[in-house]
Amino acid sequence: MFEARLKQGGTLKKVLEAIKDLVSESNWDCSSTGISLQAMDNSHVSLVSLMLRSDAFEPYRCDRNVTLGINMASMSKIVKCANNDDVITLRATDTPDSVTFVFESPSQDRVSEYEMKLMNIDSEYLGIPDQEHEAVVKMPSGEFQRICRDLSQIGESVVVSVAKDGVKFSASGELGKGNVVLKPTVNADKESEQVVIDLQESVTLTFALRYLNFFTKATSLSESVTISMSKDVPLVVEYKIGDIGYLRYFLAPKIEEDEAEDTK
Amino acid sequence: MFEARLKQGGTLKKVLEAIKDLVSESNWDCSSTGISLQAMDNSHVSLVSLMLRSDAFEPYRCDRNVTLGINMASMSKIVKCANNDDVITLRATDTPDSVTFVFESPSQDRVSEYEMKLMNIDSEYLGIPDQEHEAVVKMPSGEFQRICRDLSQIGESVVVSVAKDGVKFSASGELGKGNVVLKPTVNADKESEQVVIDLQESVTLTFALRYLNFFTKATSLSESVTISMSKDVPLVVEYKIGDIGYLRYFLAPKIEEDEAEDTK
Amino acid sequence: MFEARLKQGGTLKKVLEAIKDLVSESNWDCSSTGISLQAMDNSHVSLVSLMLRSDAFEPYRCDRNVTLGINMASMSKIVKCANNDDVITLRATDTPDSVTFVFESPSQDRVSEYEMKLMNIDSEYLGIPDQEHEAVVKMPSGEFQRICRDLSQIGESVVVSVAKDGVKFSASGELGKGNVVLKPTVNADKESEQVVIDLQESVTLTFALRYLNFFTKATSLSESVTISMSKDVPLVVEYKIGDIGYLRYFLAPKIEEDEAEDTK
Amino acid sequence: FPFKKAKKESKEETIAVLILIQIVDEEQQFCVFQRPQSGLLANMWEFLAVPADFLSAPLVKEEHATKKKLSAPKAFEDCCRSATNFDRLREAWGGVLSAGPQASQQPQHQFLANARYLGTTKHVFSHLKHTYAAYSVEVPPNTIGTTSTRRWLSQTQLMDGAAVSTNVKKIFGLLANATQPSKPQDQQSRQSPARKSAPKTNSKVTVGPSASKQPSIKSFFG
Amino acid sequence: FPFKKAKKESKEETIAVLILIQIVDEEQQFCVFQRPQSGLLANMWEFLAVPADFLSAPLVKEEHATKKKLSAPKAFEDCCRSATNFDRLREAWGGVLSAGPQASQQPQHQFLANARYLGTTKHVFSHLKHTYAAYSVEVPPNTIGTTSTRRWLSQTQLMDGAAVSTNVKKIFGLLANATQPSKPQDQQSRQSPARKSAPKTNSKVTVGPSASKQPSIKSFFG
Amino acid sequence: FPFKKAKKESKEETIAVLILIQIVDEEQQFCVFQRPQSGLLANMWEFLAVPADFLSAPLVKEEHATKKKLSAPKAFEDCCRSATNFDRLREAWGGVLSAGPQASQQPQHQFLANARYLGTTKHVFSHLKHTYAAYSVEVPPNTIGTTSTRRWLSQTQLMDGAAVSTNVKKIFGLLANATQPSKPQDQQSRQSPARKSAPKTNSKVTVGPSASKQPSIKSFFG
Repeated sequence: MFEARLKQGGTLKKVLEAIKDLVSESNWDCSSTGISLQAMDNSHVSLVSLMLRSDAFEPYRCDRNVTLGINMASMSKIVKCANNDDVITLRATDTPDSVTFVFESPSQDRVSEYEMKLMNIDSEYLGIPDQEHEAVVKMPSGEFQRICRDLSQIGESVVVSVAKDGVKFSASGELGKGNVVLKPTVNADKESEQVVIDLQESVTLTFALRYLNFFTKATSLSESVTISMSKDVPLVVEYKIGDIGYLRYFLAPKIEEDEAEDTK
Repeated sequence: MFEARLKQGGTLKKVLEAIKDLVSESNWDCSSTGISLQAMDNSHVSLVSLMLRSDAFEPYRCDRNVTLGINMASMSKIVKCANNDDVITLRATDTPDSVTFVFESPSQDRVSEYEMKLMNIDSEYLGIPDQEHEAVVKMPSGEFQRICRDLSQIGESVVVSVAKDGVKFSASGELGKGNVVLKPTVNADKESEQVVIDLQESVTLTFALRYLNFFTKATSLSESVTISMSKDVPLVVEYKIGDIGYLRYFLAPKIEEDEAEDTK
Repeated sequence: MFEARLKQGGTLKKVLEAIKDLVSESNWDCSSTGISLQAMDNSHVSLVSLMLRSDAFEPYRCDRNVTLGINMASMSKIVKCANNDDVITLRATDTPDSVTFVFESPSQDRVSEYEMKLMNIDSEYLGIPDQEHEAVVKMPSGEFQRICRDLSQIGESVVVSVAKDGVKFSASGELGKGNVVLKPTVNADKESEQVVIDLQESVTLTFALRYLNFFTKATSLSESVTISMSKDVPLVVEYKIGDIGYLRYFLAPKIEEDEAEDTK
Repeated sequence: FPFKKAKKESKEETIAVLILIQIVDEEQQFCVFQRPQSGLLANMWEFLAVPADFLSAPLVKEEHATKKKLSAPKAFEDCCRSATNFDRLREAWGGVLSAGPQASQQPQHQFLANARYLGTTKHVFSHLKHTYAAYSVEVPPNTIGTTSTRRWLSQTQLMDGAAVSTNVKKIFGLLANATQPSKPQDQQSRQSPARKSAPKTNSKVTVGPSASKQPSIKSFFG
Repeated sequence: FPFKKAKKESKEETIAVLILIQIVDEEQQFCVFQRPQSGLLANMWEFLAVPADFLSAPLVKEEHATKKKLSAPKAFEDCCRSATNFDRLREAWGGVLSAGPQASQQPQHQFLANARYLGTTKHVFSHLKHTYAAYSVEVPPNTIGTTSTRRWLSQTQLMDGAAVSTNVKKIFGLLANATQPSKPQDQQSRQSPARKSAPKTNSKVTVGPSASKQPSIKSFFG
Repeated sequence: FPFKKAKKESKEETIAVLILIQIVDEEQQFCVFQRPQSGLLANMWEFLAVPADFLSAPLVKEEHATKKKLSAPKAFEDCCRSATNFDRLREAWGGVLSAGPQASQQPQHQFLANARYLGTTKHVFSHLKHTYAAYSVEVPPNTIGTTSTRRWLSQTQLMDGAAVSTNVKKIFGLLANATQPSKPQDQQSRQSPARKSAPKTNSKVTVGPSASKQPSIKSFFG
């Protein structure tokens, strides 16, 4: 028997919004530590990793490890039927063919129950090494979303350069070129408005804006985002989910083709 | 001469929004008792019935009964040109070829006048028996709209089951199944937030969500909606228009095909 | 060297929104008096004229007259990357191949820089005579936008009749006809809500609503709009940009074809 | 108001409409044809339609006499059901089906013999009034193919389609009504052997998803 | 800024454009052709267009000499009106109209003889500058049919169409200007007998709804 | 919950998919075909696909035995690479390319000899599980034309297209991975002379804009 009751049902709605356009189907792994998910996007270029710790739920019961193979579009449709302030309960048997979602209004006057069929999904589980990064930038999540969206007007890729005194995002394309520079904040009123740069070595890497724009659909989950970069290693974009978990995106930097091409 | 002046012009705008997607053209019957309309949707599956009593208007003058054959899309276009707080006057001759709409701003600084051509519409007038229903549910109109919209994600039909202790809406489809249960409220702050069940006999009926979703376009007309059901009889969904009239929708329940089909 | 720094960057964003759908490319002429632009729409039916005086900018530096040939869609894309409260600086060399836009956040923590390639645009510069008009109507810009939009539901052209006691906008089409009458306000709380008619002679002219609807995209620039008309002369629709400049649109009245047509 | 009286001018035309039905994977599909790129309802999709003013002569006369709202008179119904007129209509419909380079593979169109009369509906355009005499017939699957101006739509596609005009939906309502189980002559046709070419009997038409049926509101009221 | 100088690179091409006009139900329609699926303005619709750099030789030379903004010089205008060039253009246009399996029924395209010169307009793409020499001609209705890459659009469809590029609208502006009543040679053509195949006279073109006419702002200013 | 066990019912099918690639203006284009108007993924666009259950016999057996998540077994990979099966697939693909009135101009389709195996992916529909064995081949430009149900799309059009189903994007991911520079057999093919018809070597495929390359996340993790 698996059962997990989440007081802030709105969080699950936001998680679905943040994943569903990138990943069409995925396995949700439920164990005693919590609910986790790892999935590549359809083109196998990026990876999303979700963790919702068991103590986020009250109660949380997981008699045996269970894998829920879920079509994200279907789950998104169902979760949209919950109000933001509903309590959401997930429930499944130990060898489930379906998962049940229960939405309760705060006043208990309205109870909805949805049962969704599960799928057998053949997914690869990638081992993600725990890694120190050369440059870690914490910034307001809305600012990051805005920069990615703005630079998409200019080009397909963004070059991110992190130095002590600031982080620079640049793009170029047919109509010209553009860049945005953020300086570390000395004193901001709220922690969430701070730009903090933690640097061991300056890095300059290029990323596909197409994928970053998918990642920033998680903006509503957290007021700040942490971007971790090292040379020749995938970028990590992390949104904390309160103190109950996280949503992380991984994207490999683009490689400049300065290798010799066979001449025509 | 027909003339009717409606202080809350916004009401007429909402009525048009609530009808125009369901009915493409209809006869508006004006008599000394008020303005009424009865029309089937294009597929003859549902029926809408509007009543605006003469005392809603000040002044109201109707020398002879007049029938205004109106294209709903055209009238909707014109009525959209009124501001919500405009006073709306309808005017027509005794044998009209057109109807005139006058919109006056509250300060009288702005007066608009639109003249719309009429049509000859050949419509059937159905006799609707005055009927006691086995189950009558009053609930917030927004809640009903939400339920119909949510369950449309799951399936094409909704099964409505009314019992003493609650009303249950269920649907099922390719991705699974879902249901929403509303319990009667013991004490709600506002009358409009109450769920009240008036039951002579439990009923379970199936309806096409496609039509219910058309009906809920009237949600802005009233904070609560009354749903009346009896076995083998059309559902009535009623929105009161203040104390000046009503908008009622009728929809026949779907019939389960358990009759023997000729084997193939 | 050309450099112009505009404190209210939002103004430039609004200007672009007001022009870009009407004009696809245009020359921005920068001189010691300020920045001006004159362009016909693609069908050469209407004309837009923009003036931003040099004292709107701080600092403003223009060593030599410079013409910036700009693709409006590209500039609009770039200017959308500025926040409404950003300070915007335009910069170009004396013989520019590109123009640079710098956006600074009020706190200076975020600086964006966009460089846009310029074009060689072969445009005709029309001489606009300075003219007294027979009828000048000042009205709330939102009201004018609303009237143009509403009457577009009715027909393709609007007949504007200005008399002492009011201005009347009329249209007619397939579904009927409509008109809106505005009377001069005796006392309005705010100046921006006033309707003021300044009349030397009554005029009645016909204009294509298609173009007027393009003009009203400037509504956000100013709370009131001034409409100047004389017989057989183009209409002028003027939006003041604070006290730093203006945006004017010109549209020739439609000519009734009462000249004899060759009979068929 | 010196406004021209619009009502009196409207031209009246009678159109004979044929709903072609094929059953694929137990789902009904309905054949629609695209109208020309210009003119009335340009580019919209409609059922197979041919002008048939010869049906409406008595109708139009009566209408002008009474100057009141019309309900299809008995004489018109008789016209629509008459064997002679049926022959003329079949010829006209067959002509449309055989036209163009994308002619049906079965030029005789024998299935047309089974067309059955559904009833009448009207639609009023700004200056034009159409009276539709509607007929339906079941076609063996894949007899009539798809072309750039001819498609098979499901009921949902037909009723929700943006490019399907209101009058088509009205006409479709006649089919829905004609196939209510309450109608005795239809009940009869259900017991008759299917797929046999006896005129008027092999329609086996059900509207809606196969699990349940949506009755018309008219079977309850009026 | 080590930024490449974009302005000097742009290639220049001259295109001869023909606006085909037919009048159906008293409304003018204009023939547009769909561009290829890839490349410049992929899939967009445009008037009949053929490369015609032979028209522009003097233009390009002058332009390079002065390195300033160009206005179409007199010599270019003459080029566009010359009888020899007209012949070359007619041949090129006729080639396009006859191409493909969907050739027009009238392969001689005699109506091309009546094409009339409208004027010149330019359009600057990112690395390309087009000079358009525009011509128009009225075609008897239904002479040129519709194909998957050829359509007839009304003025509204043309000016509001999302798939019609800006340069097409510019070219259309030339037609609008050329048909202003103020132009004397057009006035003359209005008195000449319509539908006769005399060169340059039977255009009878009016732009806009038939009740009123929209003058260009250029007829007032400048 | 008396709910039917959906998981066990799903039918399994193996589909052999061929990604046809042509390079036009230095940009890669991929050929997609439109599915039928009804049924699974109606009207969606997909790569050239033929049923090939003969490839999957060992796969299906193993799957049923373990009742666990599958990873394509070695035996299946061998099946996909076997010369005999390659011949059967080429014949099936060639059949599709030659079908219909819009057959390719080159009916032998000799380029099919160069098809190369990319790998395997799966997609689970509600009651159906597809295993795709994916292959790719470069086609000389303009060998295979565009028809109403056949198009060439750029990578962007393919990945962003609303009418391209998810499984197509998955299959495309295999191509992206197969062309990573890290794979030694691909590196080799880059040194071989291009455009020569040696089997398996002339693919010269790069994915993404020509200036930079997007590696898969799989080349870093796992």
